[in-house]
Amino acid sequence: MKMQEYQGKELLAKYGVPVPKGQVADTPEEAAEAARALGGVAVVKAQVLAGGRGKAGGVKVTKTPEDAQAFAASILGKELYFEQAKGNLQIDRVLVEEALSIAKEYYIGITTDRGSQRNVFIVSSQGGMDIEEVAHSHPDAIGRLPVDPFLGVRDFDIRRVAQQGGIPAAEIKDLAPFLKKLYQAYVDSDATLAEINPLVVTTDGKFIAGDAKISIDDSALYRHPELAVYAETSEETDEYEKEAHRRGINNYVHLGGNIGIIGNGAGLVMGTMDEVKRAGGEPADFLDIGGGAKAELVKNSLELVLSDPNVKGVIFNIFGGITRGDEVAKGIIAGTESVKVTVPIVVRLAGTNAAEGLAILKGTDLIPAETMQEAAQKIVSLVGSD
Amino acid sequence: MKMQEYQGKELLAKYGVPVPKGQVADTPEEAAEAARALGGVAVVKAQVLAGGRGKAGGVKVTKTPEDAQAFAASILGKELYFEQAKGNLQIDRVLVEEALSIAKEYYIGITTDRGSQRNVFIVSSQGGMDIEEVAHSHPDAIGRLPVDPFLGVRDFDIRRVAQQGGIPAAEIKDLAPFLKKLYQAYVDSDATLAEINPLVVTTDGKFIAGDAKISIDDSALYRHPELAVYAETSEETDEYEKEAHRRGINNYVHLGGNIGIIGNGAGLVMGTMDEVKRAGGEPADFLDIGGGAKAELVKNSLELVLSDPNVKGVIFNIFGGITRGDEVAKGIIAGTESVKVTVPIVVRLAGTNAAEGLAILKGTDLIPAETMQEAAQKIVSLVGSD
Amino acid sequence: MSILVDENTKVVVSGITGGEGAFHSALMQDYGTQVVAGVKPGGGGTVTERGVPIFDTVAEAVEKTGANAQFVVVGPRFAADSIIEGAAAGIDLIVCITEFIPVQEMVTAVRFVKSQGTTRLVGPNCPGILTAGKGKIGIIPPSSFTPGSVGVVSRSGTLCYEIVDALTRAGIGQTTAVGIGGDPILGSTFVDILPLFEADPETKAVVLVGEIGGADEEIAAEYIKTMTKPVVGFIGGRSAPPGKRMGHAGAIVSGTSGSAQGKVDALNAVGVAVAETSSDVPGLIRQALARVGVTV
Amino acid sequence: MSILVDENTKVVVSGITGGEGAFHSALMQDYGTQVVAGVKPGGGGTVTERGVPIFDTVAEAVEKTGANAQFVVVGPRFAADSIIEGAAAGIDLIVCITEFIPVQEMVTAVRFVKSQGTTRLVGPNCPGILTAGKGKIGIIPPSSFTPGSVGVVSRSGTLCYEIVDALTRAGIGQTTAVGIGGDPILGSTFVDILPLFEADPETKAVVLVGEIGGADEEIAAEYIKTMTKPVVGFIGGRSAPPGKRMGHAGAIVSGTSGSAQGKVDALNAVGVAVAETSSDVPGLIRQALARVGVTV
Repeated sequence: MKMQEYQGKELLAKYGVPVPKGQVADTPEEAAEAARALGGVAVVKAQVLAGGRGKAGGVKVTKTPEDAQAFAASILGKELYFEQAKGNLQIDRVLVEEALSIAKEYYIGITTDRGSQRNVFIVSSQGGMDIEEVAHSHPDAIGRLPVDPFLGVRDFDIRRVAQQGGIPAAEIKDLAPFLKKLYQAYVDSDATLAEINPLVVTTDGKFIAGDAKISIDDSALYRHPELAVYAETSEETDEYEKEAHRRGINNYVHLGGNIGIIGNGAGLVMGTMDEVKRAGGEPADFLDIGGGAKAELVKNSLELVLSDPNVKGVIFNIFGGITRGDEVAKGIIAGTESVKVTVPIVVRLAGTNAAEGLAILKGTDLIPAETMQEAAQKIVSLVGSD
Repeated sequence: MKMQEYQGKELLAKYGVPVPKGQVADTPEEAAEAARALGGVAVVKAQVLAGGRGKAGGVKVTKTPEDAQAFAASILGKELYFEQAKGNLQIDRVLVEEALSIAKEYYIGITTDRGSQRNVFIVSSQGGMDIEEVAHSHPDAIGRLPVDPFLGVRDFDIRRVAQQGGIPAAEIKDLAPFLKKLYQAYVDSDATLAEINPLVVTTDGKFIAGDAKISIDDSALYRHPELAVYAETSEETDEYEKEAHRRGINNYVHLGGNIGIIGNGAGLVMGTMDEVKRAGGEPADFLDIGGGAKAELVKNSLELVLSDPNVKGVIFNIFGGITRGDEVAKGIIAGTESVKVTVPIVVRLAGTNAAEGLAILKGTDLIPAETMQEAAQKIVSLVGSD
Repeated sequence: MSILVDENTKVVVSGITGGEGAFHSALMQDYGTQVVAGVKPGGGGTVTERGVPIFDTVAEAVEKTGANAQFVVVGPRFAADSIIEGAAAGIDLIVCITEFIPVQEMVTAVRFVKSQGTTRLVGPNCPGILTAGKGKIGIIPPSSFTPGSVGVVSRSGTLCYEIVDALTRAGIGQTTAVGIGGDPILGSTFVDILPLFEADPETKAVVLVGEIGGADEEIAAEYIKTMTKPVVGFIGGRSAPPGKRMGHAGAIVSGTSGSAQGKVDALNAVGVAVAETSSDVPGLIRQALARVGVTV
Repeated sequence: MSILVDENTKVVVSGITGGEGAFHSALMQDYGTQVVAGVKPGGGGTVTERGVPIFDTVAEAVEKTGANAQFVVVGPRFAADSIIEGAAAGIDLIVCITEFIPVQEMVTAVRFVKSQGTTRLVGPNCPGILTAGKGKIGIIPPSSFTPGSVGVVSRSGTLCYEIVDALTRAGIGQTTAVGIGGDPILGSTFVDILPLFEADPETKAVVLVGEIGGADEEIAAEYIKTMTKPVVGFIGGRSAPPGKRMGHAGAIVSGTSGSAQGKVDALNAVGVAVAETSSDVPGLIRQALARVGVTV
């Protein structure tokens, strides 16, 4: 779950990570009031999950409460185009913050890294810009610190990563508590990403989180009810993906072709896409029902895929391990009963309880296939290649 | 640093470990008031570090506040004889506690174990008695759980140790939080021992610490200022040991012979004792000045040893590694100047800066020796064997 | 021979009384696997419907039954602790199929397992291990397997089944299939499993089934350079458009790193033929085996 | 040969700018030890009076100088962290002389060092290691040493010096002396050091210097049973009255366990002659060596 900037900063503040003074506003009037509370000058920032808010016209430094109000009015309730998301996003909320007196901008990130199997800090003195660009242009200005979960962040770690990241030794005494608190916030909140870019060093030498991009592990949300309330926020710009989100289908990607693809397991669904493409078809979507899916989810998935008018045929490819063929078959039947099906549906069922599933599907209009390849070829021949 | 029962219970309560209601009293009147606050019936317990308070007559269940007052009056300010300490200890304070309705008594201990290099829980259903006796008589009723410092106490650990210790599976849900909180209290307080004997299971199924015997690591007291205030309490019954405590000499044991022994390092001092005994002498004390001792401590040590009228001669045995011979020599000179020395002092100086030390001692009445054996033989021949 | 699991493997099942636990333990037994114990806190002293004794802790199960492998099939809130319990009890092989374990818990659990030195974890969020004709731990459906000489190691569970199915249909049998799982933090990756196949005399060739995202295939390629046995690759998601998430947290395409093409290139560079679709795998394996003088 | 420290050992000193750190680093250099680096947070880029380069971290010192051993001589509040830093930087041998390190910190540090697998810690609260004529890490005074064939391992620092002194006076030289320290939580105990002497071709016999308290000598006796080289023992505190604390946290006599007599009995039972006083050690060593055909 991605958190918006103001949510991330609320979280960080709880752990003592310094963030700018400020408050969120849902209306232009609230924005004016917030700016007034800050003494007039403020930064007004659109709150959306997509990056590139500056380029999208979503951030402005305002000199007076009236300025703040006017800018908020110009974006609240409106849609802005975000290059990174390749689409429009509506702005429902702004963050009104004190304007910091910036001496330097650093970059601090933590993410959980597959390779080292640890939480890894990325530290750089080159903040305020795209860290991937920094990694290319100034590889020497990037410090990398895998944190041993049994030890936490140690002072010697911080000295080392600061040196690698080009942060002066004299600033370690300020950097150390910042990193330790950020790490605690990260681990305690079950984050999977926390990016502070920029970490602002103010002209009076304070370290303050200028921005906060935090993602929380969905699997751990159950133990963070205070964060789970944020989970409503969605960054999808595609209407089918928004609908999938609403239906609780987590692994759906809209692709725009004409053959709907539903399967169990990301690898198998991708493999099915490959076979459909090779057979001359064009996948309309990627939809992974996951492991151990129940009939209700299968039904929902079929309804979603069929709601796309481009879809001229559907392929179900199920090779059950923990997923049981009979559950899937029941779901397919339920789906075909709840919506009017006008396109061919090819079903390939193998693995756990496949025989039971095939028995359930017997006598329906569903077209059986024995292998993935056969299923792909059948649906493409029925739909016709693009 | 050993803590008295009421101090240990205060500490445990901070970590949420259940302890009986109660309060300490310095006077009989306070004891009466405390008993009244508990509703009349109370347990009045003498607060001393020595074990065996029951046998010493220091614990009584009182039915009325007047009873509590009378019992407190009978022991406060008085000395009781403690078999375990082999001496009298004055009672300055009592703990007045609610009388628990006891269904069962268990034993829970944690200590830091040399062998496993971990903090180890000892758990037994046979509480309320000497655990070493239980270990002999019911070895099957003792559970042992070394805690991995990187993992803390895990539920599977608790299931296992409860089973080994003879605690019914149905009680694990109550035992688990007790052990986890006790462990947290232990680790966070830098304890080296925490014994809850008995852990009372009340007739309504609650787990409550009936007693608390907690020792804190002296090396970590610097970060526990709230505990360091307890450090004044001393359990010494020997007057020389009390004096050593007052002088900040931590490694002194009064032995009662006629040859005072001062050295650096416990092993070397014990080795010197062995040589003195073999030469026919009887050690008056064990005094280890430790590593890197400064002149002031050496002077203090000499004064302490000479204050014992039984001491007819003193042997200094120093083999310096981190201890420097010149520092020791300065301390010896200072000691012989501050008190009138009427007995022979043999000094053996070797190791780091020994030459510098010997130069300082040149021309004094101190008797040099080249080896430990020679030093022992010299002092015994001067003093005469017992 | 074969790797990790065979007829001598003695499995303790953590979660044997749960719905999935009971169902899949029975399937494991049906496939000939020795399921010697189950663990359920508070359930010690009872037995399952199929007569498997239940203990309160893994440590006790190990002591009483000599279990050397653990199948973790408990819920996501308990799975990391169950893995740690198995490693602390000295289990040699832990297979955890549980999905949605909090990542931070897995960071701790994997760190602990590795610090134990003697325990190997496969998973979590993996289908497990199946040795054709000898036994299985996990949820891999055995119907497609036939004993033979090809090892399979796969990030994707269902693609693993698919490829085994394709091999068997083509008349090519398998030694062992290992599903390593798709989570960001895994007990075993390709480079942990490939050396076992390299050392196994029965295995003559290996199919490596990767997918987009991460760098595991690129790292595996480095190791494959040193292998004597032929490896055939397949990368799921070759047709996935860059920039779109396709399920698994790991399957994120960003720039070159993690892309299907990058992985194919890395594998090709060390002499690994990579199949276009899973149905091409058997043909490539047959060619690879022929080159080392094995006919299947 | 010899064990742990020799002329090729490259030492980084954590705390080289402190009073004891500077003094004893200089003594180590005077004895021929390669002190290649010092560590002082914030001091990176400078050099000591004796020209040793200073770095901000152990990791950097290792990278830049190839240091493979670390001498920890920082204050008790920083020592456990310094040990962990050394182990995390991949140091092979850490010697920590610091006294009064909080026990709980040592529980963590030793757990970490052991989980690293490749690092050996000697100490804390120990005098260190001296290989006669080749080098030393720590505070052992070298004047009594003379090269020879006897290894010494001791819980007590000063008794170790004493016994080396007695050996040298008797004309018996040493290979290496290791002071393992007297704290309750130690990086190395007798059974960690004895196998090194057993494997060292130069060492012909070993003196084990124990003391009352704990069970380290009893555990060592179990190992000595398997050794081919003769071992002579000495237990400090034979004349200590039971029930009295004699310094070191470890030296607590309680019942039979931890008593001098228990230790003497355990050692005697595996054929180890135990000296009554330290001055008897050289004679027993000479006899022990004679039995294996070595004359000194």
